[in-house]
Amino acid sequence: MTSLLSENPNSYLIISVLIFSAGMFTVLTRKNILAIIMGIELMLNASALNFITFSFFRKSTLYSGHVFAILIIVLAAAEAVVALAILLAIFQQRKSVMTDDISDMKG
Amino acid sequence: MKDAIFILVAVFAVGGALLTAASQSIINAALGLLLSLISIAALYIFQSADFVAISQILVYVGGVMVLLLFSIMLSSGSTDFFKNNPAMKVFPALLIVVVFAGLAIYALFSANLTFYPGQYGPSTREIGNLFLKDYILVFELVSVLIVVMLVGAGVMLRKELVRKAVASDGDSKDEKENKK
Amino acid sequence: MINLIYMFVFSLVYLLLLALTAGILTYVERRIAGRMQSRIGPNRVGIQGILQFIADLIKGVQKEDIIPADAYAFLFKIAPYLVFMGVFLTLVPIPFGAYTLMEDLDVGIYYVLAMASYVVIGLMIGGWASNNKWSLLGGMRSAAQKISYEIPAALGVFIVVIMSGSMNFQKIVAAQGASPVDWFVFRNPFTFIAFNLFFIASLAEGNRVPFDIPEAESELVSGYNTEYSGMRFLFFFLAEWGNLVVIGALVTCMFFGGGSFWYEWKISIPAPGRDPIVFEVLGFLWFLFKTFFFVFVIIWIRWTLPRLRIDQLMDICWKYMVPIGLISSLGIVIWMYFIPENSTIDRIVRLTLTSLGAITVLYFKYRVYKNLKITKATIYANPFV
Amino acid sequence: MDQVAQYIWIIPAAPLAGFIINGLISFSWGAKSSDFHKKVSTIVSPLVILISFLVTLAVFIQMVQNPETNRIFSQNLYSWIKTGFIEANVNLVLDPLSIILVLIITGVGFFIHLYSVGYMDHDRSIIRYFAYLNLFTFAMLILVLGDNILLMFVGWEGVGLCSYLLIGFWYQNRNYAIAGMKAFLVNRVGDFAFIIGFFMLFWGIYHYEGVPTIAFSALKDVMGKMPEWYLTIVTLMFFIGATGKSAQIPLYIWLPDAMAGPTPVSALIHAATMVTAGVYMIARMSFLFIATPMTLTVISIIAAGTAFFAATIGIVQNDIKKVLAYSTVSQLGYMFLGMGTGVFTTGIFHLMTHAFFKGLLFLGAGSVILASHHEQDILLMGGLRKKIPITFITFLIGTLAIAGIPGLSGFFSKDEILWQTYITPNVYIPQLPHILWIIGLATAGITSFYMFRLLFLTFFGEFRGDEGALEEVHESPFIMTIPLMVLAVLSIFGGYIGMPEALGGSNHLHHWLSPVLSMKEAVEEHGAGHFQEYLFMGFSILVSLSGAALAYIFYILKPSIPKSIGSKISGLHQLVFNKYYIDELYHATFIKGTLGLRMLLNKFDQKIIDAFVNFVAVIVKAVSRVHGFFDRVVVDGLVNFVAAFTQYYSSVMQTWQSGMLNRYLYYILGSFIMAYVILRII
Repeated sequence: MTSLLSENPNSYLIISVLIFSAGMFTVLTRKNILAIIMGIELMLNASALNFITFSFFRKSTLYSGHVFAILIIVLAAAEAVVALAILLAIFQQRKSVMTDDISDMKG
Repeated sequence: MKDAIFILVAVFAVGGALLTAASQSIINAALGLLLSLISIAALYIFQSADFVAISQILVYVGGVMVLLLFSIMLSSGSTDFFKNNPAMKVFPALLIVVVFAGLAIYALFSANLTFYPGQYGPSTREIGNLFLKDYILVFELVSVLIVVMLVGAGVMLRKELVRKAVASDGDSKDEKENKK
Repeated sequence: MINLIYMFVFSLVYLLLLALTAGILTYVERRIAGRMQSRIGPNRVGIQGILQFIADLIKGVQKEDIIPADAYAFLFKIAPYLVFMGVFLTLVPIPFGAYTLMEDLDVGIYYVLAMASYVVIGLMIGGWASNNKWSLLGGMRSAAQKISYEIPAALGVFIVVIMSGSMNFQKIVAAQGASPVDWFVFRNPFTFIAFNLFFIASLAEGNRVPFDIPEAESELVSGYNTEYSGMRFLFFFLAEWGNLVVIGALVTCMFFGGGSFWYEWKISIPAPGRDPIVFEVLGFLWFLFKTFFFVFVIIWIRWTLPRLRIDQLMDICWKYMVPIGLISSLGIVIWMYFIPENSTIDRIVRLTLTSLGAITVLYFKYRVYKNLKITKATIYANPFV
Repeated sequence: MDQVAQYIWIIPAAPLAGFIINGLISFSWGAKSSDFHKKVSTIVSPLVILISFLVTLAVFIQMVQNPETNRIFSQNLYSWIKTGFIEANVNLVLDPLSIILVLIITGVGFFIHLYSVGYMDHDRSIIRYFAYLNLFTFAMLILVLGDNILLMFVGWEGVGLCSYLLIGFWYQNRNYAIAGMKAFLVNRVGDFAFIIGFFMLFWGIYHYEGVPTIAFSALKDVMGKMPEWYLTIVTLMFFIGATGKSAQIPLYIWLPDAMAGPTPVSALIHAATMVTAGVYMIARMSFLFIATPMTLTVISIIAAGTAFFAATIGIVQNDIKKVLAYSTVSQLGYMFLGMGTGVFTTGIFHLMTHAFFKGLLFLGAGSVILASHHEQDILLMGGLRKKIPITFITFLIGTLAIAGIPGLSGFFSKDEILWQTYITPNVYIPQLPHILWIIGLATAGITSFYMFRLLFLTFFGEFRGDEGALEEVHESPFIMTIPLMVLAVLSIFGGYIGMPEALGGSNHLHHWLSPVLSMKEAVEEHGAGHFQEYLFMGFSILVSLSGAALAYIFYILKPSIPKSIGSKISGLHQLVFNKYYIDELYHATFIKGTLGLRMLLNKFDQKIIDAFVNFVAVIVKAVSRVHGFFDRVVVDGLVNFVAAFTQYYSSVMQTWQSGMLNRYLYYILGSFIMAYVILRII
């Protein structure tokens, strides 16, 4: 293993863990749906970073990791579009985007 | 030198994520996310994944972030910049997140993975080949998904539909009579 | 380390050159506008008013940097830089000559498309942070417009990428040739459509008339930059005119053969006698000529056409350009499958399209001369008054 | 790999294409479909099966030419599931075992499709029918061709679905729809065991053998470390799955009811192909079953029981299709008896010959039913042989074949099973082979008896139906009699490929299959001469002929005997006639049990809760008459009490279902962390 941080896979993986944790924290604590969506995006990105890292450091001729990262990006975009469309539809009806205000389904 | 840039980028990536997690203002959270996303793209470039990096910028910065900003602007009042992203109980979340991160890092170091030094090189052609050979089914399914997503988002925000939903909340009798 | 310093110096040079070019372009635009509206335009500062832009710059720097009281100061400050960064970053992979480029990216065109998104973010943030209804509307319109028109632009690019088999600019230029017959724009009907799609979409992405809805002065005061003043205001304009150069350069690279020099193809100088530096310079000049021709066309369009309404704008994008782009990207694949390069049909089509283009240009020139003769307004054809 | 292997995908793809075409026609036009649509459907459906058949035939010819070591053709279509735990590909395999099944499915299936064109001609849902039939063929082919258990299970469930759809094809009739549901539910019991079995197998492979593969072809080589007790449970689970699909005790009850479907369906699905899926599955996983003598013993016992039991019921049935249905159950018992000996070729051999003659008998029965205008009761038939000669002759051939008359296919396969049963020693119960042999022989006699009874009652004697009905009896159209004739020829000569050496044959089938099946060494070459074998053949011939003779005496010479015997032992007769009251038994235990529980709860509700409510109501009423104020206090108090109680109770649960996304995420993460800690760290 080289001494360079940028050529050590563990540094990328730790960055990924930290970003994932930050995303998780966002989702756990925020009331605003938009912030929750942002947290989800962070988590997705952290996982995509993992894919790329493993693809690069485990077997660099195998580009499947890239394919999965791209799939994550595309699906995240699709997810964001649908989520935001739902959000705007909710906002049009309820004038609020806080999760407290739309918890009608609770027991 | 390379490491210096790497550390800078890493700090931006994690710092952006932390800003997203901790900010009291939704727009600042969005900016943190933007910073984090761009830095992650830079991390991709460090790993010679230029196509993915550019895709990341194109889709996230050009698409998702713009949509997010749109939604922020459409949904929150534009005057209250600094307190429109309230948080709930922070302590249990912090606890669980720290435990999770600790476990993940523990798992990382206890897994005993063997790594090889990465090789640098262009990836676009290989990704294209993979998409059109091994992952063709996934590729087609994703395109179907995107079409469904487009149609779905369009339908969801149709004016009449929203109005109808609002109307049916109150009184559905009128509609039935109208139908007759 | 050396490499890094080299890159830094090089990009500084680029930055200065872009700023200078954009400044000169503001002057050029005003001169051309003057000619088109039967007036003279700036001619006081310097010879023929050539230093007008420096005067404007000084004035802009001197002015107070106003930040509105209810604005979100941080975002308000960074928005112009984001916009400028988005435009400047697109210059990285564009080859002004075989060696005159910052970085030969493997994903060149894709990169250019991606960088445009910074502009969108910048405009939106700027509009929102101003805390002004007009600015907000302008910013959102701009974002909607740019995102929408990115699709036809990307489809045009897609066709070029299919034709050349690469996203690298050097390879795209190399896939074309020096003579007009080899340019992508005249290769076949679909590439011609692609050129139109890309050019029109680029106009829209650059917020140029007839697509300048975001800043529409008459309805939104001035759109997203209403609240800006002084240097920050100038940055928006720097970005706008810098963008003209970028559009011109992109169109030249992708459809008009880039800097491939005519004589390389035409005159057979013996190989040892070829001086690479000479050819590099000639190619660079040839490239700049083409680029500025398109910049002129864009300015010309601006002062000729009226502005579109927002719904017409969206209709043009989604109802016409996107379907046309999709159909022609299907068509190009079929075309390439059935008609191999340099087959008889291919040559006939190329020649026909090239000659049609030439005839159009010549006829247009004839019309201009005729009109000038009839109106006896030859004074407006003279650049120096 | 041979050139021809790359066309294997066509075999399942063609019926799928047929299904899609028919399905689209049916879906788009349905009831409005015109003659043109019908014509398209009736041409396309048999055609696609014919395509499959021809491709299979091409592969078969190639396979025969290849040397023994090179007879496995496989085509990998798609990498389906790929985890560290299991790896499953959509991999189609044609080897000597599966090609026999595929030839039967496509060959017999083609003729049954052809027959259906005539049989279903006047049904208005014929397009839907063909869509289902093609889908069934597709699913069955996937079942047979699949190279791993998961893919096989896809086909397994697919045929179950089609069976359900086709049994309830005339869903307007409530009984038929219920029969379909019954088949589906009973199958579900078996399938559940099957699922448990293969999950256990996956786990076992992962745990003991440490390889992720589940492909049959690869499994054979990696097996070995799994302990026998574990394997026994797995194979028993698989066998329970097989009893569901292949109608063995105790899950056979759906098959007789499945006769509600159109007759060609009974021929194809409930006689020739689907019900033999269990036999095929055991043969496919022979390497597992051979390692578990306990399971084989269980299979033998249950199979012999089923064979005998169903045959006795068959004696007294009066519905032509029901007789054949019980006969099918009985013959399936035979096949499993063959499988239980551990010499799996015998079961496969009988499967093949049974497909021919039982398909023939069902189609013949369909022809009879159509000829006599949807009359199925054999007591109302008789003397039909002159009216429908082709049907009669072919039916006669089928009867002779199933009864085990020498020279026809059934004789060889049945005899082989009996012989192997007798000579294969059992490690647990030494006397078992002899007992099983006696049961098998008795079953053969009974089979012969009831089949000839059916034949005599249907075709001989006087017509017993309504006056004038005989005049309208007419021979079926050409398109229906051709399949009959083809299958009759196959029923006669199909047995010769497995003719034992004792009779001068060379048992091609055994040599053909033995490379792909792991099985006990057949005692074929045991050199003490064939005397014993001849003796046993003699026994079975004798028993078959005596069964036939008995039927002749009972139903031709002295038709009064059956009635007198029936009245003498009326108790037994009633018992058998009502199928040993098994359906009633199931009804009394499982269904009544459930219903009883419901009744109990209902009683509880009525007697105690309602009484309490009524009591409260009465009191309140009485009190309210006394004073309005008091009334309000009591009623409101009660209501408030209930509300408060509910509120208190729900407040406990409410904290869990808060409607807040964050909380839910807490649960997810908390459980994740706990699971990780438990699994990895502790």
